[in-house]
Amino acid sequence: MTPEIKYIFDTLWLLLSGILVMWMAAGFAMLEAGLTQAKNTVNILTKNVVIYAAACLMYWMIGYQIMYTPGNAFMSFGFGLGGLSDGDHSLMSDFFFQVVFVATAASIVSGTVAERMKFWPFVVFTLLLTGIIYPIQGHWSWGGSQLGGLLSGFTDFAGSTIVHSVGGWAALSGVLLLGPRMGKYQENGGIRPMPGANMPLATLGTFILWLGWFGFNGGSQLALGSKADINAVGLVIVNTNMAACAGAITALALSQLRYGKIDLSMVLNGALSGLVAITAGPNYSSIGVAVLIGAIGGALVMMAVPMFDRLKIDDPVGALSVHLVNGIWGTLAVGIFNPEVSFWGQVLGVVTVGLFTFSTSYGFWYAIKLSMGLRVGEQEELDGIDLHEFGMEAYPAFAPQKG
Amino acid sequence: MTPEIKYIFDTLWLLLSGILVMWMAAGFAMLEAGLTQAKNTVNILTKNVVIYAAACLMYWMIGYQIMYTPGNAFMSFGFGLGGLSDGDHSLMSDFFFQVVFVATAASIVSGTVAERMKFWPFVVFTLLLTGIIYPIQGHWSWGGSQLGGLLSGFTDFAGSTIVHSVGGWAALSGVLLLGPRMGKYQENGGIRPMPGANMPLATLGTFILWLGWFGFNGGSQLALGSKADINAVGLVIVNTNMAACAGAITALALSQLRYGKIDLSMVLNGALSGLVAITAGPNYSSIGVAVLIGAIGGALVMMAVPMFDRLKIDDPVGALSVHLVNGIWGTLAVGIFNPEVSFWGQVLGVVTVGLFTFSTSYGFWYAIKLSMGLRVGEQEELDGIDLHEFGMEAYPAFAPQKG
Amino acid sequence: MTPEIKYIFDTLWLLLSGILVMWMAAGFAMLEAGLTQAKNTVNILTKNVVIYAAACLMYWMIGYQIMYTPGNAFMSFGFGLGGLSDGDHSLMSDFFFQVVFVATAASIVSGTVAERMKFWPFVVFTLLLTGIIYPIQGHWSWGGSQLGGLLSGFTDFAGSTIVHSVGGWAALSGVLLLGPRMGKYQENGGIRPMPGANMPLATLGTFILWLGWFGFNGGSQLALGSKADINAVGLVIVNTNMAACAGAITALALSQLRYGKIDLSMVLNGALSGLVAITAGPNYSSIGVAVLIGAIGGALVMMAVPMFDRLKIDDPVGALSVHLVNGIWGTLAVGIFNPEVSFWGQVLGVVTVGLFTFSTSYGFWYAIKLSMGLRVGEQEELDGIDLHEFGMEAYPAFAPQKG
Amino acid sequence: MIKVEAVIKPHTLEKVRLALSETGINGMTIYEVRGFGQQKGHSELYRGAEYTVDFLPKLKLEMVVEDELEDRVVDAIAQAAGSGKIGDGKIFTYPIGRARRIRTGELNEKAL
Amino acid sequence: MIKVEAVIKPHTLEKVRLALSETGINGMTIYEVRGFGQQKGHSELYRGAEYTVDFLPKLKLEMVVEDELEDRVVDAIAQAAGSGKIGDGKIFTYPIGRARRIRTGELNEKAL
Amino acid sequence: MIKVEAVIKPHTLEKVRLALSETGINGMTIYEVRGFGQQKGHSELYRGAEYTVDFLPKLKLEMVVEDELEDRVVDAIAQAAGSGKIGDGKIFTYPIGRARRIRTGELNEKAL
Ligand SMILES: Nc1ncnc2c1ncn2[C@@H]1O[C@H](COP(=O)(O)OP(=O)(O)O)[C@@H](O)[C@H]1O
Ligand SMILES: Nc1ncnc2c1ncn2[C@@H]1O[C@H](COP(=O)(O)OP(=O)(O)O)[C@@H](O)[C@H]1O
Ligand SMILES: Nc1ncnc2c1ncn2[C@@H]1O[C@H](COP(=O)(O)OP(=O)(O)O)[C@@H](O)[C@H]1O
Repeated sequence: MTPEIKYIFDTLWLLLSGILVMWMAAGFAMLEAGLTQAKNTVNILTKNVVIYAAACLMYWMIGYQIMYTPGNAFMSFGFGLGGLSDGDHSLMSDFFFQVVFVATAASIVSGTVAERMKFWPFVVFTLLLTGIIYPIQGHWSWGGSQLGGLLSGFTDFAGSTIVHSVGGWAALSGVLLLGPRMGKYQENGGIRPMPGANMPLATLGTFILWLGWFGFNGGSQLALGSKADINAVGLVIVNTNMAACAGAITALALSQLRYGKIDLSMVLNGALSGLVAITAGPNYSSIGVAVLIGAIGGALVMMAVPMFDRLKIDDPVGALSVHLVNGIWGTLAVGIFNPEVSFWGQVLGVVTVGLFTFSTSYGFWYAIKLSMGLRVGEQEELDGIDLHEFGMEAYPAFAPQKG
Repeated sequence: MTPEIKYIFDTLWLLLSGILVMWMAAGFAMLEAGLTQAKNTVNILTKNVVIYAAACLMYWMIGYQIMYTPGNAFMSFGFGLGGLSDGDHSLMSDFFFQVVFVATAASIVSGTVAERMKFWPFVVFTLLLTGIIYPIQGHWSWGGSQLGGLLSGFTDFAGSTIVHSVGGWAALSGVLLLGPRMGKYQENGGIRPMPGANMPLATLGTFILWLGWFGFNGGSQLALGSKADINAVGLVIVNTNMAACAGAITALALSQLRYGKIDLSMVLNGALSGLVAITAGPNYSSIGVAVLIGAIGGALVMMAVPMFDRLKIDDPVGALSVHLVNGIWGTLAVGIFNPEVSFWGQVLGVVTVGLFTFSTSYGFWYAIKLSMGLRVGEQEELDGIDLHEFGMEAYPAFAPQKG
Repeated sequence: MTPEIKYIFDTLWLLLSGILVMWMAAGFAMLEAGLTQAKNTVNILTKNVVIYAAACLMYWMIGYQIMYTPGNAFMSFGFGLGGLSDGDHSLMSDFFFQVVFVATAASIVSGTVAERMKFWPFVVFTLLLTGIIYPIQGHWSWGGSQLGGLLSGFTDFAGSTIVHSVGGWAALSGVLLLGPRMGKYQENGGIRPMPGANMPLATLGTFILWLGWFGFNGGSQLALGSKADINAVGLVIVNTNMAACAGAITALALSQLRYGKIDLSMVLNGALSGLVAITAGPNYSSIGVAVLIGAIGGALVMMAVPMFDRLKIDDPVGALSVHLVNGIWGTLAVGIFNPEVSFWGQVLGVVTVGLFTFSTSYGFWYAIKLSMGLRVGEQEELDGIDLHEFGMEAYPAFAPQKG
Repeated sequence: MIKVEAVIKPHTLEKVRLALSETGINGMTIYEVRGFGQQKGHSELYRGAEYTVDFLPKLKLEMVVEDELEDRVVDAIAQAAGSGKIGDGKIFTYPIGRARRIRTGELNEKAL
Repeated sequence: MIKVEAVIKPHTLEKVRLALSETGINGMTIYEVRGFGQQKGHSELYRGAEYTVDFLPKLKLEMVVEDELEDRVVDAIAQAAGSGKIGDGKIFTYPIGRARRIRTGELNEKAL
Repeated sequence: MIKVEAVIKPHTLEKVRLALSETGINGMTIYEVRGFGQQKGHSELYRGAEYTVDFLPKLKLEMVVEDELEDRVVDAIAQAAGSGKIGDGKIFTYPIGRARRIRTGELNEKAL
């Protein structure tokens, strides 16, 4: 095994994994478009294309430097993209694999605030999240600063906390300032369901995310060019897959047992919950533990969805239940099941990252609310955002009448 | 070429191929949802997610051990998943590549029994198929037992028989006990077509399957780390692609010639037929032979679909015509075109596997019918299964009225 | 690095890239089906499956020999597919990577002539384009003949000209003979928009194309097995991605600034424009230049779409604006930004290939028009092509009444 | 002339159409509707929240017929669409002032 | 009997249905329509060409009621669907000759 | 007041709307329907089984107009929707008892 061969293997793996993670952008778009009402679908599709594009540009311009150049414990601002190689593997492949992760966090926010947030304020927040918030906290863990040692006991293999719960905290802070969709929570305490307009799209989106996750987790090994590395990658992929299976089946069973009917949207959320939960540590455990972690993820989402509704936190696609709740669970699970990791180190990581993300996000959301406003007008919301901001229908039944 | 490099190449190829095969689950879901009626779409989507998840869990718990640990000629039950490496490549990558195959067989069954089978009995059969039936017959061929020598002359590169016709036999035995959809076959002998609700989804599903098949067949070389191996993989991928092309074009031409109109659903089935037919032997022949095998596959599906209808075997998505008929054709084609393979050895394999799968499946279906019942009630079928078992519509036109 | 290892790396990269490019066929199908009217969707889906299948078969039988066997300066006709290896990499992997490119050019044509061209004449043109026109001009550049030295100063990394503008010229010549859709351009000068029937499909198609483009451009490095090669591949993939991001964001901003509303269909076209524009040279520039090239691509598409409408050239999906205009732009951009490439050499390439493709395509279209006719009847167009040529609806609301 | 409007269960359409073809009517117009009546909606479930869908999918049929045909048409629909189960639907009729065939300009009975 | 037809804005359906449930009506049929009226369409944008969509999404409600109920039903709909904004919709009523419940054969008032 | 109902071929909508805009009508409601009549359905093909689709896509237009406008409106529709080909559609009219604009409560002619 010459260094060049190892270099090629490692770089190839980052590129292939990055390609798979990029594909997750399509998955988020389809999932969100499927689980929301048809009158807002164009808004949702546009948001998801723009999230990915804007996240890549911001992370290139600012984020990557903040996260990965040598700097102080809190953040950094060198220039990170000179040359093509960083010794061990292609610098571009490293940037590519990092950049596609960023959009994931923003996509999570998109789902939670769907159907009532104005387009441009959302884009502004996306720029702040992907250019500043995400990279700063990423600098602490994956960037290696450990926040001056505070997070030295914290480990998060592929980002249960660093990506998923960060997206979740940002979404939670936004939704608290935004409020629920009109009519969602009724005066008599009733909850009005607003079923998704297109379940095949939601299912397709889930499968796309599942597929992309093999790159998300598998690529996070960051290397392939040794027997140990590729054995680890194999384990990561199998554990990722089995945790998703367990999450889906658990949600299926609980939905039948508890409601007497099967709720497809919960089965999809269950699979995704298993994926989020295993993300912090797919690399150390046996398959059985992965199945257990995924199954608990599936159970948690079944509890979290009605819980958020009781709290009148309106999350149209269940992103908080999937990414925030299970991002936390998955990170803590590493502290429970991996003997080499301290549970309290994990707790400290979850809390530190959570506090930082929630508070800065809240501040940014608040500033945006004051300056641009967050919410579309009542009439816009009733008629659907597509009509007012986009002037376009997702599934037009009648052709337009004249030019 | 050091052993470690070869190990990495081979393992990488199994992982990448496995990822492509996993994606086929989405293809089956979209194809089946596209070719059936909208009132059953949620049922179909749920089934397809659950098939994949349940198949992975069952094969991990039982199937892999039955199929691949050393045992007797008929089956085995060792423990197959200790450690990470099995010498030549990562054990996990092997398990991953095997496990994603299993769901394929069950997906085939799903299409044939669609629109009238109850959800839970289907799930039970899926568990039996993926945990017991599939692994036992897989043990004879890919597991190496040769059923005590009986199948020593039988060769099936990527599973025309072992995966596709097994799915087909299981489907056939089920549909015989289940019967056709209400109103499909009329008293006067007429056949009522029940067009698919969403042709773009069906087309997308076909493209997904086509893509995934590069992993299905390409990965079945099981190695990449030598010039001979990667040359073989290249040939397999080209032949796979060209057979699909030939199948699609043949179905297109025959549909125009015979009916004077072009039937997209048959063109899609034609492409899939080419894929199934080439699966038993994409590795030995020239492109021309692959094109011929695929073209015959496309012609066979054009004959098989009306034939099953004449036999009053109601197969909403044409799974029997695609997977059973062409699974057999593809296996026999190896005996015809590959001089090193005996035709009668192929026949013996087809018959043995067919008899075993059909009879055990029939027994299981029968037991399920007696215990749980197979078929939804008349009213459920008329209204659509989604309404009764799922309480959810795939494309809801009206928002619900109250919480 | 032994030659065998390099051989494996290079071959693997061609195969993986080819698989990604094949997936673009699904992207074109979804994009075109999403951006056109529901009454023609079955036609469009069928065309896209058949384009891919027919292109593969024609290129195998004729095209590959014309393009890649040694011959004279204009074309060639040896036999190119003997054996499995061509020394440096697997011959089959080379063929596979080439063959999937061909379908792309034909898919471009499909979008432009959608909603009013008869099915079979379109298929005939596809055969001519993929079997003759594309390979002849490809022989000059990628085939190495340089048209007897005339094109020695012309460089086109992955096909802004050779694939995309060739598709565009062929489409343009066809649409000039075909004319706009009925009612599109009104007597009073008004332009009647005919909105796409399914924006989620259009968005999915764009994401699929974006994903596939990593193979389209990345694979065009044609090698992976050295540090220099894989560094180049990394750069290519990052530049490809960033140009698409810039194109999307530019179209988004211009659409908001110019119209006060956001037009999702233009954002999607913007992303694709960035991809087409960077295709001629993703391998030499810094990320900043790629972003600039993509952004100009996004701006060009915003000007080109209304321009073609003013010229009464009716292009339902914007394929001319995306592939022809930006194919030219991207090729010229290499002459501007790459100091090693002469601008006038690029102009000469664009003009030569353009003249040849436009004139031969025009001739073929003309002959087809005289012999078979190009356009469906008025009634067919009003009712939708699906009804008359296919007898099938894409989204049937009513089940058929009797067998 | 009389306009007959019927709301029926979707899957009975074929039987109704067959029955109508024997009454001598020449045309009809149908569309998908949602109905609310004695047939109580079912409860559905979405993301853990149960709710009732009060509007069930029905088909509406409209046909304008000569006065003499009214009874026959109503009977034919009623028989073919009737299963005796709740939610079978309703038939309403009322007089129409004028009918005109667009193609020919024919009026009233001749236009049907 | 009187047939009441109302064209309303889609999002008011729930309120209307609630209001109607207090008037004593037992059934109704609804479907999606597009309306054109004083509420001018909005301009939409597609690929750089602006155009007006003159037809806006509305819901149409139909219910046949006993004569005495007409006023109460019309008032209930009007109040629940009214926002005072242009495009709220219209209510039309006209007499019906006959009603029949398919399931039981009951006629007229008994069939409603 | 008179209610005019027309069933037309979908692609003639624009012409009809233009023609109607010159008659002085202020509003209308349209929806997609399927029609069955003298225009025989076409045979379609699905998976090797041929069948006839008897119901063809049509649009239905409804507008309530003042009595005096009835003839003009019917003529305008008939002319604009007429191609002389079978299946052009039908126009039916009948009197309406009451009209009410939800927004203002205006009644009858004023509500149209
Ligand atoms: N008063 C009414 N006006 C208009 N449509 C009605 C009325 N009552 C019932 N319908 C329609 O008839 C359908 C069936 O009525 P329902 O009361 O549920 O059962 P049944 O027909 O057995 O009496 C309803 O779903 C609705 O579409
Ligand atoms: N004359 C009419 N006949 C039938 N439907 C009408 C008529 N006028 C209006 N409508 C329907 O009522 C809806 C609302 O009418 P519109 O004039 O826009 O506002 P408003 O109800 O405030 O007067 C229209 O969209 C249309 O569906
Ligand atoms: N008696 C009728 N009652 C209601 N609608 C009718 C009637 N006859 C025809 N229609 C509608 O008018 C449409 C056109 O009628 P058809 O008989 O096919 O051709 P034409 O209009 O040329 O006479 C039909 O598709 C149907 O929707």
